[in-house]
Amino acid sequence: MKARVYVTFKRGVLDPQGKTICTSLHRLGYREVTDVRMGKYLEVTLGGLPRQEAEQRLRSMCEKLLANTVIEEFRFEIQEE
Amino acid sequence: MKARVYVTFKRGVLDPQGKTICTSLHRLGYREVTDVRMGKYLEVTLGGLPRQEAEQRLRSMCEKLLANTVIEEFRFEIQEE
Amino acid sequence: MSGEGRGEDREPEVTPELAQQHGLTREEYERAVDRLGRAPSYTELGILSVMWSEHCSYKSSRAHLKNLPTEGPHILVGPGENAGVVDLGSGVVAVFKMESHNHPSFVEPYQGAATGVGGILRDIFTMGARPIASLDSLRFGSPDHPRTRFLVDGVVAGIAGYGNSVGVPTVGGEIAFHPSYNGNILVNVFTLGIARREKIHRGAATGEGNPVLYVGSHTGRDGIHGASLLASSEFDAESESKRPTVQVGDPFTEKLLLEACLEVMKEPGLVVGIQDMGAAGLTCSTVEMAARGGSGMEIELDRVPLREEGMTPYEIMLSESQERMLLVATPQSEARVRQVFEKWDLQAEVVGRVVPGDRVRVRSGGRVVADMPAALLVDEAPRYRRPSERPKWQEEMERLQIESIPEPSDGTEALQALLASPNLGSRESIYQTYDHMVRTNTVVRPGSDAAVIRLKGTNQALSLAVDCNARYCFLDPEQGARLAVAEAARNLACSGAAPVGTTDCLNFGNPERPEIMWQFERAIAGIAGACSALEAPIVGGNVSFYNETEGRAIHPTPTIAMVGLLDDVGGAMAQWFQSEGDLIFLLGDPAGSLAASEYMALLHGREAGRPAAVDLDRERAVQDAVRRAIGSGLVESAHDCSDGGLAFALLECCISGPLGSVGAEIRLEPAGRLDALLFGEAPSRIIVSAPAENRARLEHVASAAGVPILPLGKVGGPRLTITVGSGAVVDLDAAEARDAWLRALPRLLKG
Amino acid sequence: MRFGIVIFPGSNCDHDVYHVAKHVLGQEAAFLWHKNVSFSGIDCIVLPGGFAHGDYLRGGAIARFSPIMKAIEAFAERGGLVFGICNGFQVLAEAGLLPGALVRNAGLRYVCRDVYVRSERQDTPYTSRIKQGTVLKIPIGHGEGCYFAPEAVLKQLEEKRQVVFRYCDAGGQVTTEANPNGSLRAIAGVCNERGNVLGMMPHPDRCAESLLGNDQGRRIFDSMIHSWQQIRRNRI
Ligand SMILES: Nc1ncnc2c1ncn2[C@@H]1O[C@H](COP(=O)(O)OP(=O)(O)O)[C@@H](O)[C@H]1O
Ligand SMILES: [Mg+2]
Repeated sequence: MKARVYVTFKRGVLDPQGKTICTSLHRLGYREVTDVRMGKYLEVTLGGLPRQEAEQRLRSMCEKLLANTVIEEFRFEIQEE
Repeated sequence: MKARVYVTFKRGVLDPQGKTICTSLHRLGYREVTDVRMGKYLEVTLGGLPRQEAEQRLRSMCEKLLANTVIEEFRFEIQEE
Repeated sequence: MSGEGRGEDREPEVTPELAQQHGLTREEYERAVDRLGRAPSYTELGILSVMWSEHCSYKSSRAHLKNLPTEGPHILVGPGENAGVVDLGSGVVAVFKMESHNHPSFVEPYQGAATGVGGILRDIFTMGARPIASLDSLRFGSPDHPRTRFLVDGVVAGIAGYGNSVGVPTVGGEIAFHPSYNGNILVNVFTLGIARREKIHRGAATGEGNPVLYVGSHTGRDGIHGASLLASSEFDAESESKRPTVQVGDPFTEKLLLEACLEVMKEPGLVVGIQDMGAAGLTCSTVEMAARGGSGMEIELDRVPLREEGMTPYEIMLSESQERMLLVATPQSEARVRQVFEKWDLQAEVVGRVVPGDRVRVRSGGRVVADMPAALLVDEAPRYRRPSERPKWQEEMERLQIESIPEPSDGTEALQALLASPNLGSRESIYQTYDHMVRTNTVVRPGSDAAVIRLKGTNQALSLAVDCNARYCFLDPEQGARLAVAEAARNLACSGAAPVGTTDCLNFGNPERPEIMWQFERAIAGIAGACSALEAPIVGGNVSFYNETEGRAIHPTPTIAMVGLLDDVGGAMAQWFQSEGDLIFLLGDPAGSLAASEYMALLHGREAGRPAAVDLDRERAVQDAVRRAIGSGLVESAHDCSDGGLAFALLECCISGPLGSVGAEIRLEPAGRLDALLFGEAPSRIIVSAPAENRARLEHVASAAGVPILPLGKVGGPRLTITVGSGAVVDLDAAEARDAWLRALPRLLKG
Repeated sequence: MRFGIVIFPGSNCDHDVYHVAKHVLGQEAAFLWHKNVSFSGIDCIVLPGGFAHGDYLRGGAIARFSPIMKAIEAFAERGGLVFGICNGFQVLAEAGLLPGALVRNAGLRYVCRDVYVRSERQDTPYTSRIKQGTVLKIPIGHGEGCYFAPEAVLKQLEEKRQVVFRYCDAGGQVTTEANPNGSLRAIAGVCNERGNVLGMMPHPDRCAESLLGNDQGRRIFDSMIHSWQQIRRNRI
C-alpha cells in the first residue's frame, strides 16, 4: 500500500521559503496569493500490513525520523490500491 | 480559499533524498517500506476567485515557479472553507 | 547478430538512415561497416555514435590540439588520462583538469551545474588524488535578459549545493555577462587534487582474467543521448518512460564514492585500473579502459545494478547516470575491494572480466549484443581537418575610430559606472555561497587575483586562477587566447607563485562553420605560444563545440585555468592595499588601449578594435619582477591591472580587502586621452604597494628584470583621488565605492 | 588530551578538526567510525562539520541514529566533553542532546564568511580561557544554521545561561545585521544544563592558525584542554 506523508512547520516557526515564494508570486503578478506555507511531501510504499498496524508504524516513522517534532508537525493518509 | 500543491520528481528521475530516507528507515527496522519518494508540499492561500479561474491561475503558478517542469510534475487540490 | 539479447524484439533494424539519425555521416557509417565486416547491431550503433561523437572523439579538434605544448620539467602525466599530473617535488603531485557542462546547465541550471561539478571531481579522484580545491568559470547572457537571473541562480546554487556537500572548497573562478551567451551559457569547472606520487592510478584495463567491477549508483535512463530519443519514438508503447531524463546529482553518494575509491587505491595492489563513468557512461569507460590497457573486455549487462524496469542493452550502455565508477581489480583483491565499498554502504558488482584480444564484448540475456574492437571506437575514430576561413566580420570589428568617441573631462563618473557594472562589480555575493574554507587550506581566499591553498605537511602552497576575456578573443582569437594565458599567469605571479601547469576549456560554436574553425585554430595558436613562453604547459583540458543558438555562436571562450607553486606559503600575497602610508608603484608600461576595453563596451556600447598585443618577453619579465619582489618581502600587495584599466585596478586595491576600504592619492603624467590613461587596458602591468623604506630595493629588482617601474602615489585617507598633471580627474569616497561595488551584482540580478 | 573525532558518512571537516587537535595543539586525536558501538580512552568527542548523509531530509536527522550515538549519549551522561561544530551541532540537536533545532537560513542561501560572536559565559569547559563578553571572529559555512526553539525553551536557556555564543558585530553589539542566518536571540552556540555538551554553528576549526589569517578559534580548543587538565588535577 501507499502512504502520503505531509510534514509542515508548526505555527510560530518562521518559514522563509514560503515567504520568498509568496513575494515572487506577487512579483509575477499573482496578487491574489495571500500566503504560502512550504512543507515536505513523502510518498511511502509499504509491503502489505493490516491497515491499523500500518498506521502505527507510519506514526512512529514520522515521530522518529520523518518529522522533527520540535519544529514540525505531520499528517498522513493511507491508500490501498 | 486554500490550495494544496504537491510537487514530485517525474517518473524515472533519480530521487537521492527518497533513496537515502528509505535505506535509513530500513536501518531503523521499518523493513516493510519498499520505496520512498520525496517531494514538496505547498499550502497556498488565495483571495476569493471563481474556482475555475483559481485552477487556471494555480496551474500557471506551478508551471512558472512552484515546479521545475523539466524534472518535476505537480498536482493540486483546491478546497474552499 | 544484430539486436539480439534483452529486448531484441523491440530493437529496430540498423539502416544507414538510422545511423544518420544517430549523428553518423554516411562515410562514417560505411567506415564502421567495413571495419566490422557487417552492419552494427542497434546497441553497437548507439556505442559507435557516442564514441564517434565530437564530445568523445574530438574529431574536429584533435589535429589542432597536437600543437599545444604538453611537456615540462614537472609534468608526470599529460593529456590523454582522466586528468593531468604535475610533480611538486616533496613527493606530492597535483592532479587537475577543467570540464564544461554547458548544455545541460542551460536545460536545467541547478542539476546541470551540480552534475558538472560531480563529473570533474570523479575525473580527479579516479586518478587516486584527493580533490582539495575547485574553480568555476561562468558565462551568462546580458543581465536584463529574461532568463539570465534564473540561470545564474540555478547554476551558482548547483555548484554550491554539490561542491559544498562533497566538502571540496570552491576557492575562485570568474563570471562574465554578454549577450552572445543569451541562448547558450557556459559552465566550466576546474578541480585540483593532490596525491602521493606513487599512489597515482591510471584508467587502463590489464591482466587477463581480472574482474571488472561496477561501483556506485544504480543505472537509470538518465541523459541517454538525444539519439535514443529519436530511436525510442519507435516504441510508442512506453515512449514516455523511455524518454531520456535529466541527470540529477547525488552529492552524498559522490562523497561516499570518493572516500571508498581513495581507500581502495591507498592499499597497494588492490586496484589495477579505474575510471569514472562520465559521458556515455558504461560505454566510454569500458572501451577506453580496454583501449588504454591494450586488452579485451567482456561485460555482462545482466549484472549491472539497474534503477528502472525493462532497460534495453542500448539504454544501459548509453546511460549517463551519475556517481558510478568502473574498476579493474585482481582475483585476489576482489573480496577486499568489495569489503571497502560495503563499509561505505556502496554496491560493488563484478560485471565483467579483462580478456585476451582487443575487443569489447557485451552480453545480455546470455546473448552478445555488442562485439567491437576497442581501437575502432577510440584510436580509429574519425579525425577531420575542417575547412577554416577568417570571418568577414573580423575586418569590420577591428576598425575603431577613437576620435569618434567623446573624451570625458572627468573620470569619476565613468569609474562609478564601471564599479557597479555586471562584469566589474564584486563577485562576493557568489563566492560567499560556496564553501571556500573547508579542508582549512585556503590561505588567500576568493577576492584576490589568485587563490592560494597551502599543502599540509609541506611548506609549499598552490596558487590557482582561471581567466578568459572573451571580448578580446572575439576581436582577435589568437591575441585574445594569448592574453588569457598571460593574465592567468600574471594572476599567479601576483600571489607570489610560478606556473607549473595549465588546463583549458575551449568553448566555441559549430566547428563545421569555417569561421568558427578559424577562431579555434587561432586560439590554439595563441595558447600554444603563450604557454611555452611562460613555461605553463597544458596537462589536459576539454573542448566544447556547438555552443550556438539559431546559428549564432557565442564569443569564442578559451577558458584558461593555471596552477602555480609557492615554495614558501608564508610569502602568499593578496591584491588589496595593506597599510596607510605605503607607496604605490606600477610595474610595466602605463600605456593602455581603449580598443576592446570594458570601458568602451560599457559606456560607449562599442566592442571594436584589436586588444593590445602582449609581448611575452616583457610579460615574463614583469612576472619575474613581481615574484622576486614578493619573494624578498619588499611589497605588501600586488594586483594584476586588467579589465577596467589602471584606474579600476587601483580602485580594486582600495576596496577589495576583507576588512573594508582604504583610500589612495595617485598622480599620473598626462599622456594622450584621459579615458585611455585611466581605463585603457593592456597586459604586463602590475600594481604593487610597499613601505617607503623598500623603494630603492624594489626599483632595483625592477630594473634588474628590465621592467619599468613608475611611482603612482600613496596609500591612505578615506578617498581615492587621481590627479593628472594639475587637475583632479578622479575623486571618490572609498567606503561608498566599496558599498556600491559589493551591491552591484545582487542589484543587477534582482528580479 | 585525546580527541575522538566522529566520522559520519558525509562528514567533511573530520580531517580539519584532526589537524587542529594533532598538529596545531599537539594533542592526541583519533577518528571514530559512526558504526562503532563503543569507544574508550577518549577525553573529548567532536562531531565535525559536513553533510552527514547528505543532510537529506534535515541536517543531522539521519546521523543521530548512527550506532555510535548511544555511546556518545552515555559518555555525555558521565560528564564527558561532547563538542558539535556546524553539522555536528545539528546532529546533537536532532539527537536531543541539545535543545532547539537548526533550520534553513533566513536568507535561504548557504553562507561562507567570517562572523563575530560574543562569548556569554566563562564557566564552561569550552570558554574557560575566554572572558565573558569577549568578541571572537570565526567563520561560518552553513545553509541551515538558523537556531530555533519555542519561546518557553528560549526563556529557560537564558535563565540557565545555556547560550554560550551570540552573533554580534565587531564591537560586540547584538544587531540584526550581525546575525547571518536569522537565529532566534542571535544564538550561535548553546550548551546543555551541565555545560559539558556544546554545539555551535561557527567553525573554530577553520581559524586556529595564524597562517590562515586568524587563530581566534584556537582559544576555544585551548579552553577545552585547560579545563580538562583542571578536572584531572582535581581527580588526583
Ligand atoms: N564564479 C566565481 N566563483 C568563485 N569566485 C569567483 C567567481 N567569479 C569571480 N570570483 C573571484 O572574484 C575575484 C575577482 O574575479 P576576476 O575579476 O575574474 O579576477 P581577475 O580579473 O583578477 O581574474 C577573484 O578572486 C575570483 O576568484
Ligand atoms: Mg579572472
